[in-house]
Amino acid sequence: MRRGAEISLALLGVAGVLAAAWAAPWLRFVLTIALAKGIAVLGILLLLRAGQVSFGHALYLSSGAYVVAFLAPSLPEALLLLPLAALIAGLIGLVAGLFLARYRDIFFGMLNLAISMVFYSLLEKLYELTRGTDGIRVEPPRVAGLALTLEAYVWAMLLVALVLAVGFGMLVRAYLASPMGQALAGIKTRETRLEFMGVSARRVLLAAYVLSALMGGVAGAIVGMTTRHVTPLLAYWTTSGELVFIAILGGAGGALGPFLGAVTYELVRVYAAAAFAEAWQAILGVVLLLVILFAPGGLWGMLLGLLGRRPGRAP
Amino acid sequence: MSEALLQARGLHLAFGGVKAADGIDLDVLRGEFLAIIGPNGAGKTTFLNMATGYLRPQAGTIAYEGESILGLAPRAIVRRGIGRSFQLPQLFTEHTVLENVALAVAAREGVWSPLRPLLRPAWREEATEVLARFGLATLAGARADALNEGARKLTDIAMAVALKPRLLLMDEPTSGVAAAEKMAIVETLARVLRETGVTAVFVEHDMDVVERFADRVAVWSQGRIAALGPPGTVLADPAVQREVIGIEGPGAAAAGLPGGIAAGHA
Amino acid sequence: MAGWLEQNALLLGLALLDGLAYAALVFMVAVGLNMVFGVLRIINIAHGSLFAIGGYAAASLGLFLAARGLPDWTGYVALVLAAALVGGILGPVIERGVLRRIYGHEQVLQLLVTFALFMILEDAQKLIWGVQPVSNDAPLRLLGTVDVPFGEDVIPFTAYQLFVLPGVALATLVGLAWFLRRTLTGRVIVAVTTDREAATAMGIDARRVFLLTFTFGAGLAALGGALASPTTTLVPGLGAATIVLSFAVVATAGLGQIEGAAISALLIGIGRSAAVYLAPEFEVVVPYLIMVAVLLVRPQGLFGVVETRRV
Amino acid sequence: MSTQTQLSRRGALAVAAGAVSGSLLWPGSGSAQAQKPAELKVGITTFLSGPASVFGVPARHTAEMLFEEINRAGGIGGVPVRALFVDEAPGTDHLVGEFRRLVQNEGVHVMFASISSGSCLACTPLSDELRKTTILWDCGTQRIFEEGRHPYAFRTQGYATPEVLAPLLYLLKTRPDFRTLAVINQDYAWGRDSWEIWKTAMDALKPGVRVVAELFPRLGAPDYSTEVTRLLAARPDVIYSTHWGGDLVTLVRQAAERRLFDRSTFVLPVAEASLQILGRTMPAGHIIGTRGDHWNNHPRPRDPARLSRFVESYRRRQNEYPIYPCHHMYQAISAMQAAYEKAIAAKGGGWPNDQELAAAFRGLEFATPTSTITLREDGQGLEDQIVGVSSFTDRFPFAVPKDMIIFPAAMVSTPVGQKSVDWLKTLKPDLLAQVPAPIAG
Repeated sequence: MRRGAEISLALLGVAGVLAAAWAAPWLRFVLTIALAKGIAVLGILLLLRAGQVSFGHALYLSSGAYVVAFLAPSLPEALLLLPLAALIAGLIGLVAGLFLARYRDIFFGMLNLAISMVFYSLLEKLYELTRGTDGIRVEPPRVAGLALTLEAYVWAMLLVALVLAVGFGMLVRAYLASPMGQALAGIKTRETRLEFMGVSARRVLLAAYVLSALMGGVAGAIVGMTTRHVTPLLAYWTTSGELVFIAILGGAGGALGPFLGAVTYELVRVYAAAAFAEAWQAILGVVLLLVILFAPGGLWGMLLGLLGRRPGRAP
Repeated sequence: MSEALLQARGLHLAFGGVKAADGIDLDVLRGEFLAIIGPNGAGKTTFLNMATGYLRPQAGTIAYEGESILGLAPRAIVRRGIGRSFQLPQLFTEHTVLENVALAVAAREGVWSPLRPLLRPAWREEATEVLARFGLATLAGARADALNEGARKLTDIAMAVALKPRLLLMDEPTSGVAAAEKMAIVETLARVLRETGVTAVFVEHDMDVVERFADRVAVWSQGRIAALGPPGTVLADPAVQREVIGIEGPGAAAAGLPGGIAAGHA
Repeated sequence: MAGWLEQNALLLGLALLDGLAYAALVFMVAVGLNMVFGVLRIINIAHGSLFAIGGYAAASLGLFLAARGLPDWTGYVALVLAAALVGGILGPVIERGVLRRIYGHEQVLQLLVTFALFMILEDAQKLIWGVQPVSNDAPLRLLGTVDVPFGEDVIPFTAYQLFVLPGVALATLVGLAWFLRRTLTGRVIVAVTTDREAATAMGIDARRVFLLTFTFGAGLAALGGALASPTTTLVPGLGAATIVLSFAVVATAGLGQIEGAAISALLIGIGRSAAVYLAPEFEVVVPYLIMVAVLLVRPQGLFGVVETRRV
Repeated sequence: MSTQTQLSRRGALAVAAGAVSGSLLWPGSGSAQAQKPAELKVGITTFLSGPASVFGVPARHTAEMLFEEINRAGGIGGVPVRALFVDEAPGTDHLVGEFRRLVQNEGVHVMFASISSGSCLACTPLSDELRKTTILWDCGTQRIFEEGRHPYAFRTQGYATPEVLAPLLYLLKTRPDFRTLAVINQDYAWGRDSWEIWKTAMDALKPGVRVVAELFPRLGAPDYSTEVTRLLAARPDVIYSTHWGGDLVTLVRQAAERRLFDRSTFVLPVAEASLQILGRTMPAGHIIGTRGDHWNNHPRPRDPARLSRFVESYRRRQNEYPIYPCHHMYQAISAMQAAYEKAIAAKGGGWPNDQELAAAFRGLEFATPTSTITLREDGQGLEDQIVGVSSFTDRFPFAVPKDMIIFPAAMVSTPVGQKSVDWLKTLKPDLLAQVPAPIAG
C-alpha cells in the first residue's frame, strides 16, 4: 500500500472517529476504548509478525490500568500517568520477556497465558491492596494541569487516545519496515539464519515484546482513565483472547488494521448485545469464524481487496 | 599465505554410534580456497556445523585467528568473521530476495535501528549490487519462497557474502544450480572472494569445480580426513578416485537435480 | 521441622488422597487436549467447552434415566454414554465443519478458530441447559463413603472420588498406552504425531487420522466432564475455567505426551491439595508456578522431545 | 460450498443492515424529559452469562413478567414501560459503555444497576455524571454509600452488613456455646468482605472464638474435596460460608456426602437461591439466610395475597420458585413505581424530570409483598432480614427455614455516615437482648 493512500485512510479514520463522537455522545466512550484496545493490538501485531501469539497480553493492559488506579490519587495528571503506565508495563514486559523470548509457538503462547493468569490471581488474592473483584475506582485526573468538567474530560480522553493511536500507529509502521521489524518477520520464517547472520533472534523478539508490553500499558492506562473503574477481569485470559481476536479481525497487514478491528469489534459487540443480550458471545464467535474461514486477511485485507490490491506483506 | 586462519585439532563428534568426526585435524590457510569432498555421510557438513558453533564437538579444539571459538554461539562466531552458506538454503521465505540480502547487510551494519527503514538508500544500493554480482538483479523483487532451487541457493550465498566475512564456509554451493550456469557463477563467486581477500571452504561434489577453483582439497571419509593436498595430486590418487569420484562422478550431483536459475537469466 | 512434619504428616496424607482424585479429573481433560495437539498441531480452546457439555449431558441423561425409574447403576452407564454421544457428534462436526478448512493455515488462525468455537459453544450450552446449576449426584451417593483413619478420628471420603476417579484415569492411561503402542490405528496416530510429513509420505491418510483423533479427544474431554458431574456442579463459565488449567497441564507435560500428561496432572493435583493445607494463598497459582518451573528447566516440557533442525 | 457463501453473504448483509439502519447509533429521544414520554425506558444491567447468570437470568425473567403486568394495568402514570438489558459479564469497559449508550443514546429514564459489587461501584459515578436515577437493584457492597455520596443512586434492598450480621446474631442467640469456627468463602470481594464483617462483629459480640481454618477457594472452583477434608479434620463447631450459586451447590453436596454437616453447624447467609437445586441434599438444622426477608414461606408477610400471586405467576412462567434476585428485582420495580407516583403527584400530574424523580426517591417508602422498605437519606434501603434453620415441610420439595427471626433493618444496619467495620467494633453483647424471639414453626 502506498504511503500516501495509507495516510489518507488514516486521516479519513480520524475524521470519522471525530464525526461519530460529535454526533453520538455515548460513542465518545466506546471509541476511546476501541482506540485504546487498538493500541494494545498493535503490540499483538508485532508479535504476530514474528509468528508468535501471545495469549497473555491482558497482563499489560491490566497493569497499565492498575498503575492508573494506584497512582491517580497521589498523581492526578493524565499526561504523567500515561508515561508511567507505559514505563511500568514496559518493565514488566522486559522481565517477563527475558524469560519468554526463549520460547516459541505454543510454549510462548501458553507461558504468556500462565504469567497473565498468575497476575490475575494476584489481583484477586491481594484483596487488601486491590479490593479484589470490586476493583478500584479512579477519579478523573487533570489533563495537562486542567481540571476538566466530566463532559470535557470524556472529550479529552478521546483526543488523547486518538493522538496516541496515530502516534503508535506511525511508530509501529516504521518499526515493521525497519531492520528490527524485518528481522522479527525473519524469526517466523528462518530463525536459525538470523543467528548465522550474527543477530540474536531472542533479542529481536525481546525488543518487540517490550514495545508490545509498553503499548499494552498505555492502552490499559487509557482504559482505566476512561472507564474510571478498574477490575481484575481486565487481566483474565478472555481479555487476551479478545486482543488476538481483534488483531485477526482487523487483519495483520498494516498498522491501521488493529484500529479497524477494534472499532468493529466494539460496535459488533454493542449491536449483538443490544439485539441478543444473552447470545452476544456466540455472535462474536460466528463473526470471528466467518472472518477466518472466508477473509483470513481480516478487514484490512478486505479493504485492500476492495481497493483492488492484494493484501500485501509489510508496508 | 601459509598462516592458518582456522585451526581444528582432534575434533570428535559421534551421533549415537555414527562417528561424524573422528579426530579431525585441519588448518585452513589464509586466503586459500579449500574444497571438501567425500561421500555423503562422511561428516563434511558436521565439520562446518562445528566450525560455526551449531554443533559442539565432544573433544578437540577449534581456533580462529589463533583464538579458540569453542563453545561460542553461531552468532558470536559470525561476528568474528566466519560466514556460512547452506546446503538447504536458509532464506526468509516471506521476504523478497532484495530484503533477504538487505537484512544481511543490516546484520553486519547494525540491526538495532527501530525507526529507519531496512531498505534505506545505502543498504538498498549495497544489496542490489551484491545481487547484481550473482546475476540475481532481475529477481530482487521476488519473494524468496517463489524462487527455483538454483536461485535460492545463490541468494543464500549472496546473503553470506553480504556479511563480508573473512572466512566463508559454503555447503555445496553449486548443487541445484543448472550445469550450464554453474561455471559462470563459480567464476563470479571466486572473483568476488579473491577481490575481497576472503578465505573459502566449500563442500563440493562437482570435481570440475574443485579442480578449477580449489587451491587444496580435503577428502573426507567416515569422519576422518583421508587425503589433503592440491587438487591435481589428490584427485589423481586412485584411492580417492575409488572412494569418492568413482561413486559420485563429476557433475553427478548437479545433473541429478532439477531446474536451474533460468528464470533469472532467460 | 521434624516436629512439624510429624504433626502434619497425617494431614499431608489426606491431601494426597484429595490430590489424587483431582489429578484424575485434570488428567482426563488434559490427555485429550494433548493428543489432539500432538496430531493436529492445534491447541483446542473449545476443549473446555466439550468438558462442560459432557458434564451437562451426563447429568441430564442420568436424571432422565432416574426419572424413568431405571435402576441406580444406569447412572454410570449414563456417564459413559453421554461422553460417547458428545464426542461422537461434536467431534466430527467440529473437525469436518471447521478445523478441516484451516489445516495448514497460520497457527494463530487455528488457535482463534477454536476460540470462536469456544464462544459459540459457551452460549449454545447456555441455551440448552439454562443458567441454573445442574447436578446429578446419584453416582456419587450410590457408592457411599469410606472412613479413612486419621489419628483417633476418621475422615469419610466418597468411594467415588477415592476409587472410581483414579481408577478410570488409570484405566484410560493404560488403555491409551496400549492402544497407541499395540494397535495399528494407534501406531498410525503416533507416527503422525512424531513426523507428520514422513507419515503422509508413507501413504497414511492424515485426514482420517485427524478426524479419528479429534473425535477421540473430544470424547475424552466429554468423559472428563461426565466423570466430574457427580461431584461438581455445572454452571455457565465452567469451560473457561477448565481450559486454562488444561493448558498448564499440557505445556508442563510436553506436547503430545500422554504419560507426561499423567505425571503433570499428578504434580498439579497434589500440589494444589498440599497448598490448601500449607499455603492456601497460593492454591490458585500452583498449576502455573509448576508449569513455569518445569519449563525453566525443560523448555520442551517434562516429556517433550527437542526438535532439531537440519541446516 | 454454496451454503457457506450464502451464509457469509447473509452475515454480511445482517451487519450491513445493522450499520445502515443505525437505530442504535443516533439518538432516538432527546434528553429533555419534561413531557410525558411515549414509553418509559428502563436500562437493566444484570448477568446474562457466566456463573452469576444463575442470579441474573431469573431477575431478567422477573422484570419481563412484572413489566408485562404493569403495562397490562396501564403502565406507570399512563406510560408503558420497556426494559433494555445489558450483560454485566464482559467486564467493566463494556458495561460502562453500555450504561452510557442506554442513557445518552436510548434515553432511558431509569437505570437498574448490577448484581456484581464491582459493576455497581463502576456505575454509581456514572449516575452522578449523567444525573440519571440509578437503582442498585442487587449488589451488596457496603462501600457504595459509606465511601461516597451519590445523589442519583438508591439501593432498594439490604446490603452486606445486615445480611451478615443477622445470621451471626441468630447463631449467637440460638447456639451461643460454640468455641471454634471455620470460614470457607469464595475468593473475591464479597467473600472477603463478608468475612471481615462477620469476624469484626463476632470479636465484638463474643470474643475468644478460635478460628481454626480460613479457606478462600477461587470463585467457580469445581471441587472442594480438599477443603472438606480439612474441615472434617479440624472439626470446628461452626462453619461459616457466604458461598452462592453453583459454588454453594457443589460445597453443600460434597460436604453433605461426607457427613461434614453432622460434625459442624453451617451458617449460610446466601443459601436461599441454591436450596431448590439442592432439594433434599441440603441437610436440615443449619442456619440459612436470603439477603432480606423474602422467603417463600415468610411467617407473616405484609400482603400474603400479593406474595403468593407473585410466586405463583413466576412459577407458571419459569417452572421454578423465584429466588432472592427475583425478589430484589421486584423491590426495585416497586420502588420505581412508588417514586414515579410520588413525583407525579408532587408535580400535580406532570411528568417528572431527572432531578424531580431523584428527589422522589429520597426518603421513599414503598411496599413489598413481605414488608415495607424505606430509603434512607444516603440512598440505602432499610430491608428487614429473616434468618432461620433449614427444615423440610410438605409444602416445598426443598429446604425452607423454620424458627425464623425477623431482624428489623435498623437494628442490623450501619447508621448513616458511619463505616461498617468501625460501627461493628462498637457492638456490645447486650445487643443480643434486643434480638426478637424466633417465630415457632
